[in-house]
Amino acid sequence: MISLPVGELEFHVFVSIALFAIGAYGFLCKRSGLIALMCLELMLNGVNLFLMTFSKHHSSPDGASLFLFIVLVAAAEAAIALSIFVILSRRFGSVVLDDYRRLKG
Amino acid sequence: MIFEGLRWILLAPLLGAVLNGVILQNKSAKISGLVATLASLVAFGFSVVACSQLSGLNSAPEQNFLIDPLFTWMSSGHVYVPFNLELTSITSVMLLVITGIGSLIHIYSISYLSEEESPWRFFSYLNLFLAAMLVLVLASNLAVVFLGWEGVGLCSYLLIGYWYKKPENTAAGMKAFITNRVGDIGFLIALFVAFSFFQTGDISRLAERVNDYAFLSSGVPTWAWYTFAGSLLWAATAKSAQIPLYIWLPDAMAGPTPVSALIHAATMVTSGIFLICRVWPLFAMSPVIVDAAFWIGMSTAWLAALIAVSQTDVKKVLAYSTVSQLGFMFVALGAGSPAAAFFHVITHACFKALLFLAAGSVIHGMHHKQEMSLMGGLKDKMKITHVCFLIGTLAIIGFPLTAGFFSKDMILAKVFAAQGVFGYILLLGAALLTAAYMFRAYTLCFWGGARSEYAQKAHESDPLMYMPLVVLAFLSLFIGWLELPEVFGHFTKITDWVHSSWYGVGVGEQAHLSHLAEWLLMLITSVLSLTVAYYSFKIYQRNPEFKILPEPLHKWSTNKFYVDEAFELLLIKPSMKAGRFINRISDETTFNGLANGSFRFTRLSGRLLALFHTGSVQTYAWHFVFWSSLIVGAIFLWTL
Amino acid sequence: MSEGIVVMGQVNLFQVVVGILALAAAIGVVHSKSAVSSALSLMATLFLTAFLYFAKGAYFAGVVQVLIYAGAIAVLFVFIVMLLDLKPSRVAIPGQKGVALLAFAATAMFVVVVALLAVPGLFEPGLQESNLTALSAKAISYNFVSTYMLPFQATGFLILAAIVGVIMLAKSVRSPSNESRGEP
Amino acid sequence: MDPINTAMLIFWPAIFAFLLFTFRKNKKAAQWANMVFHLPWFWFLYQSCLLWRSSTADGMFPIVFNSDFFPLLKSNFALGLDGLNLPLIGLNVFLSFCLSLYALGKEKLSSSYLALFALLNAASVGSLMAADAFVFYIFWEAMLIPMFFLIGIWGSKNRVYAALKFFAFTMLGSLAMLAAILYLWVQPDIQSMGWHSIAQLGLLGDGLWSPRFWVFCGFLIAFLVKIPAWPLHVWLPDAHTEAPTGASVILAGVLLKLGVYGIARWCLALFPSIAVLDVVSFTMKVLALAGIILGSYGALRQTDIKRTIAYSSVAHLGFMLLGLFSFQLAGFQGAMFQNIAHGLSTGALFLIFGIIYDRTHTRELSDYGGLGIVNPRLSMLFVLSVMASIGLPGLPGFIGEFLILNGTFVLSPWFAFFACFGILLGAVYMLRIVRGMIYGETSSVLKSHPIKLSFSEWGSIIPMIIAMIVLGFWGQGLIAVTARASATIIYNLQGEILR
Amino acid sequence: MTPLLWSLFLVPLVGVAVLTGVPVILMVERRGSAWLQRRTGPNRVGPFGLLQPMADAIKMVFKEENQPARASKFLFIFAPVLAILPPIVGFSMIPIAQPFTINGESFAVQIVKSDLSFLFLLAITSLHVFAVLIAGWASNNKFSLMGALRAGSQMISYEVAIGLCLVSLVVSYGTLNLSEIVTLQGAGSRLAFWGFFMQPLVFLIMWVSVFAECNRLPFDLPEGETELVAGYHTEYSGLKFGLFFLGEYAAMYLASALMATVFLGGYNIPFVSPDQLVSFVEGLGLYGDQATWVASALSAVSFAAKVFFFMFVFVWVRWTLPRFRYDQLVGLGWKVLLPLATINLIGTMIFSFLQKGAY
Repeated sequence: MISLPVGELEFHVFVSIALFAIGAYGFLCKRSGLIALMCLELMLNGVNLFLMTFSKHHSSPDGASLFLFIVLVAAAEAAIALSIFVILSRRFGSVVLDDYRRLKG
Repeated sequence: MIFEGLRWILLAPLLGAVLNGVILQNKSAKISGLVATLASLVAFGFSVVACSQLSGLNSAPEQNFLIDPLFTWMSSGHVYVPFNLELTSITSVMLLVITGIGSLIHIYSISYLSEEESPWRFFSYLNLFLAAMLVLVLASNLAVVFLGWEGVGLCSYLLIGYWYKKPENTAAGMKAFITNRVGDIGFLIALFVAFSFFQTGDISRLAERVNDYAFLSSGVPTWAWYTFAGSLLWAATAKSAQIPLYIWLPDAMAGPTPVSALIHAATMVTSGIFLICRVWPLFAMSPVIVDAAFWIGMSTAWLAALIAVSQTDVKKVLAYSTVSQLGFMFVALGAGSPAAAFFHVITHACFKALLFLAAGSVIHGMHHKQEMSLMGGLKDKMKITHVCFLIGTLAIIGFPLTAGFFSKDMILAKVFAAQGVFGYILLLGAALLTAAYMFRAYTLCFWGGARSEYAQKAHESDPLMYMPLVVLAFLSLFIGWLELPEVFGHFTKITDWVHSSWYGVGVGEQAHLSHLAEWLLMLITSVLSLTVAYYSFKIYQRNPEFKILPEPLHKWSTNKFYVDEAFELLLIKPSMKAGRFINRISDETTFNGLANGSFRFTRLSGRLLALFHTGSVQTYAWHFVFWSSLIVGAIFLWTL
Repeated sequence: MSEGIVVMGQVNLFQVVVGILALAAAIGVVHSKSAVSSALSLMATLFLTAFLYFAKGAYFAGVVQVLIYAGAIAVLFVFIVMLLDLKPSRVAIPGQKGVALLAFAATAMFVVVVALLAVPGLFEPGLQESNLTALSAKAISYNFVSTYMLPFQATGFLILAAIVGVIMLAKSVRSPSNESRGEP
Repeated sequence: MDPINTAMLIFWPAIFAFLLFTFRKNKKAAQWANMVFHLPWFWFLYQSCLLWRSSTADGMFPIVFNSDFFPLLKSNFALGLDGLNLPLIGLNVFLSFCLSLYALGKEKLSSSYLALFALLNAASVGSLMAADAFVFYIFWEAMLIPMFFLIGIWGSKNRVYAALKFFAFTMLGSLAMLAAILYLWVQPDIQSMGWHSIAQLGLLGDGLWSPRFWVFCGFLIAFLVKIPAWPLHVWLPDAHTEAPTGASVILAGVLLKLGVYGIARWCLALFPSIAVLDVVSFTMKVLALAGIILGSYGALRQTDIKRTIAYSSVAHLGFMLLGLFSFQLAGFQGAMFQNIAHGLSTGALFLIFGIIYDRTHTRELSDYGGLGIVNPRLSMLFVLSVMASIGLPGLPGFIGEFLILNGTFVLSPWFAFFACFGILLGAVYMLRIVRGMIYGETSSVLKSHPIKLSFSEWGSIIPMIIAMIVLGFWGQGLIAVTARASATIIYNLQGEILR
Repeated sequence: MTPLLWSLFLVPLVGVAVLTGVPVILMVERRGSAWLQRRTGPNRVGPFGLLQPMADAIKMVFKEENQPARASKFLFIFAPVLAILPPIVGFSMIPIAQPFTINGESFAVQIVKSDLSFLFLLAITSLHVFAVLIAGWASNNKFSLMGALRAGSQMISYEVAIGLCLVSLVVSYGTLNLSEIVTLQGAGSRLAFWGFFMQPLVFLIMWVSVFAECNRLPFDLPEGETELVAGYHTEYSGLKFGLFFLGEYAAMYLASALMATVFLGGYNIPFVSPDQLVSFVEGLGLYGDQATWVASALSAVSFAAKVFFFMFVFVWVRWTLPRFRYDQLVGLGWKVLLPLATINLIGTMIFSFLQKGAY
């Protein structure tokens, strides 16, 4: 395949950082809760990519197993979060996080 | 020599006080008065027995006193205070005076208080006072003396404030108690010095300290001696109403007259001087303090005399005359002769009690009116009181051969011997002033026309009141014979008694005067005082409002030289205000504020922190990211 | 870990293209106007990252990524977005532009620093023998059973709890409808 | 005479506290039961006295009862009995008995009040006898809780504030003590947290700012808050004014004394080398003097009678602090004697005023006047207890103060001199109260509320007054009791001074 | 002929095979359903109506397509593409025939020879849900959205069942590689190793859930003509509808291919192991590479027969069973199949542990 001067490792690290950054940015700035959750998934993916890159770099299965753990946890978390959002949106009529201020208690 | 009888002298009045105060409490003056008088008579009986026992005992000087050990009051570390009673020659005389005059006054007050609604209270306090005075006199340890000392203060407080319905009586009582307390601080300091430096509170052992050279050279700091003597003098000035702390005595007249007679003339006020006489060997160790006593005495005598001259209330006049006479006694002490002072104590007790009781019966007759301006022309309505009052006045101004003459001349002689002519002239002036105001009071009361309807309706008091007057009149005439000056032959009972009570610790007396000097002194004093007396008698018969003192002095003296107001202004008000201010600052604002402040602060900080909980998830996330990156950055920079 | 030469060679075109596409899709998630389009772009990002894994030779990871992430989670998102039938989500909180950039920079710095710090010997050479086997399913599963046994069991329980949680939440969702019919 | 009696001294009140809970319903029975329960308590006290007299152990703090309590904390449930804590325990039992008499027939005092009271007694006796650091701390804290509720529930108007303040202050103080205890517990070579092993603990280092100094300060702060020494006394006036009569009598009679006892036992005896440092002793004397002078000025300022009495106890406790730090046997024994004397006199004052307060429900001095006319006997007792509290000779107050001042005079004459002004000021503010209450015309309040004492109320005051008069003259008996214990403490202290 | 080149050549071959298979099965379905209902199907076009599917295809292509208003244009077009993609890509994993050798070098008749092929297959099928959801959403009408959501939830729940079946199969076979599974099944001449006999319960669960995956009749609620007109692809017409239709049948093919490879021993002719087949062909006179070629061809034919058998079952079931109600459908998925699959999984695990001993 045609290869570019940039080392594979640096590129992948860059991609994962960018992914994470975009996720974080979205999570921090997006008003809608669902989008925030999606950005959360993005952040997790960034981390996964990061892990896989170094797992390959150090060729040790740890990175990959961690990757798997993250995926599992992300799945569980997404399920719960989304059902919560369903209830919240039913209760507050909207998915915008700011409307949930009254949950402050 | 052990003698068990002493304790009964003390227990009798105590029992009387308890009987009257707690158990009987019945309303009639007769019964409670009887119980009280009985108690004081029993005490008098026992003291006579004790004195005879003592005089019979003529062993070596160190042993010639009776001891009655009761129990150890407290003993811890260097403080050992056995509560035992002791009778030396000086105390025996004092004992007789107290119990004797005390019983007379009890009899007198039975009738004086006949129409009171709770006489039992008065009689129980009177008995309590007697007991306290006896403790003061009979105690062998200075701490026990202090017990009597404060006890007497308490009783005077209770008795002055007897008619507690009127607020000024209780105020006077409080004033008396507090001024006494100021003096007590001095006494306490003396006690501490005694216990920590002289290792004992026992008067006899203290006296021995003076001449056991081992102790003297063992490095007791000189300031110890001075503080001991100084604080004792301070205590005496408070109790015997000398210059700085005499203000309570005139106000003490708010109490019933028998009280003034017993306490503020005969017994309590003289206890200061009595105490100094008992510890004279130690006192004499610091000559500066002796001189101080002299000058305090002199200035008090003059000041009191000046005020007495312009007083209109008969009891106030007598009160100031007491202060002035006490000044005389201090002068005698200052001149270095406790014997003279003690002799004047004895004689003064008699004629001042007589004068007070006479004034009391006058007031009783005049339905409790004390203003001399209302009196006048009582000599034919109250014959016996008039005669007794006259004898008292003669005695106090030193009419030849009366008790006052002998004691006052002895003092004048001692002063002349010690301080020379200048001191003698000063004292003579005070004596003349005494003569002036006494005769002024006498003539205003008994001579001239009756100036008010009370004076017209005045009647002689019943026998129970004038009988003690007669006895006292007799005493004030002949008590003087106890101590004759050299000139009339060698009959010096008082000086022997005083010296022998120092457990054999002899202290040199002043040089003796030649016969001629003594005659001269006697002549001058009696002639001058008689002329002054005659002139004032004449003037006041014609013109009751005559002012002896020139105008500015007169106004000052009627207002008692504004001493009370000065005290109030300079001492009491600022210290109270400063105290309240300090307390408000230190307690309310700082510490209380601090405590409450800390409570409020926690609530405030709680509310402040709550602001961070905006409830928006994203702000939390944002904070999380920001701070964690900051920290990680910091760590990173740190590890570089 | 024995010393060895750097195995990871140059990055090939395929990886670059897919990487860039993934990033573009990620930006699509954030900046799309309607929720559905952002959900779909999320699906796209996940799918593309799976390709990245394939390119790296981590097939098992790629398959898992596709199966779980793209296949299940993205579907869930799309499903929920559609279910809730949301109005187009408004633009990011106005006035937060500057803060957003700052946040972006902060997160980037955070991640770089963590990478530099947390992974000592980042650029050390990896193992000698072919690292394909390291990422294979067998290696991962061995690793799971041996060193990571505890987390493995814990994740098991976690997922069980998640299931129970979701059921409970879902039940409450349906409960309003029950009430409407009067059942408890 | 076996040691179980001494342990029963603590557990018996705890037991009858729970028994009292069973009398929930009927208040009368509870009050009578409370009174009756005191009799066995007296018997145990008697037994302990016999045990104490017979014990010839000349050691500092003879351990009387010892059982394995909590090996983990290296502490065992050791109780000691000697001259210092026996009189205080006696006072506690005596005051509590008088208060039980007072409580008969009172409508307000329910069975839970009496039970809490019994718990308070148990805790205070416990901390008096505790010979182990942890046991002492536990009882020390245990005292707070019932007191907090007593003030908090049965107090007068702003009782919650007062209770809270009391609790906060004492709690903060005892935290310092806890820190000290824990520091000791952590020490490597400490065998057990018993009082003796702490005394022998060597290596803590001497001199200023050494660990031993900090441990000493830890203990000292807790006791200073409790005494209360001058700067930390702010809680006392509120606690006293708001507390119900029984609580304020016990607070004045026993709880404050625990501070003094604590310093004697856990500060002076345990760390003599620190106490003797001139910095420490000077500051403590200054605090004591400040307490006396400013306490008296505080009392002068108050219009509320109970607050005046509270401030007066601040002044009296200032005296005791002075006595403790005089390092003289006279001063030390004077302080211990004043403990009992002050307990009796202030206890009597509070009790009498409490009785009057139960009827008139006002504490302002201006509302009162002419009590002498309304109830002469009560006013006589009131004057007597006032005189006792001023320190009139012939009453116990004087003996205590006299010995303290004598002791202080030896080493620091100037402090003794200024302390005497405390006596003077004491007379001033106390007589102001007497004049306001007893003398003068009968005030409207006293006219409208006749003060007729029930038999039980007389029964509660009379024993106290008798105790005061007897103690006034027979003081030597009590001094002899504290002689042996305080002699050893002073011997150590003076040993340290010489070094 | 390198293996890469061969797989490149194989890709269009498989694609064409699948796509031509669709009209055949279409014909079978129309004529079969007619035969089942004792009526004659379409027989006008071409001899015996054989060209009917061709006619449909042409119609599909030239029909006029319309675009619902305000639906997002890109998604509307993208959905059918996404529908056709996963089944075809899925076929790359399936071993179609016995490996044959060219001048000694053996070539496996399987496009992607990865040892995760079975899992990959599952992954790819899970993408099919997207197509349905996007279609439902893009057509911007309530009924299609409802249909899409129903289809989505149905496919997800049955995907879970398939996943668990996959796990138990993997546990019993020990590998995720489909070609290995087929060789395992064909090893002995006995049928004992066929998935059908090893895991009968899994076969049953798999069979039912595969129907649900492809939205075939008992489970074809989303397209339920009666309630939701045509479900998610009501708005589609013309070629896009055709693509959906094609995708659906391709998914059926993939499913039956999967069932064949895993349960009926893939390309193995029953009772004949691959070597026996090769030796049998050599017996016919062909030697060397040609023998393997003919053997693999024969195995491909057996594979096709099995696939065709399953396709027929699809059709057969469609015209016999009535449609499930929605909650019965989802309930069956979660309350029946899932527990059964789990129990089976646990059983297989215990059995394999006892048999093989710990790893």
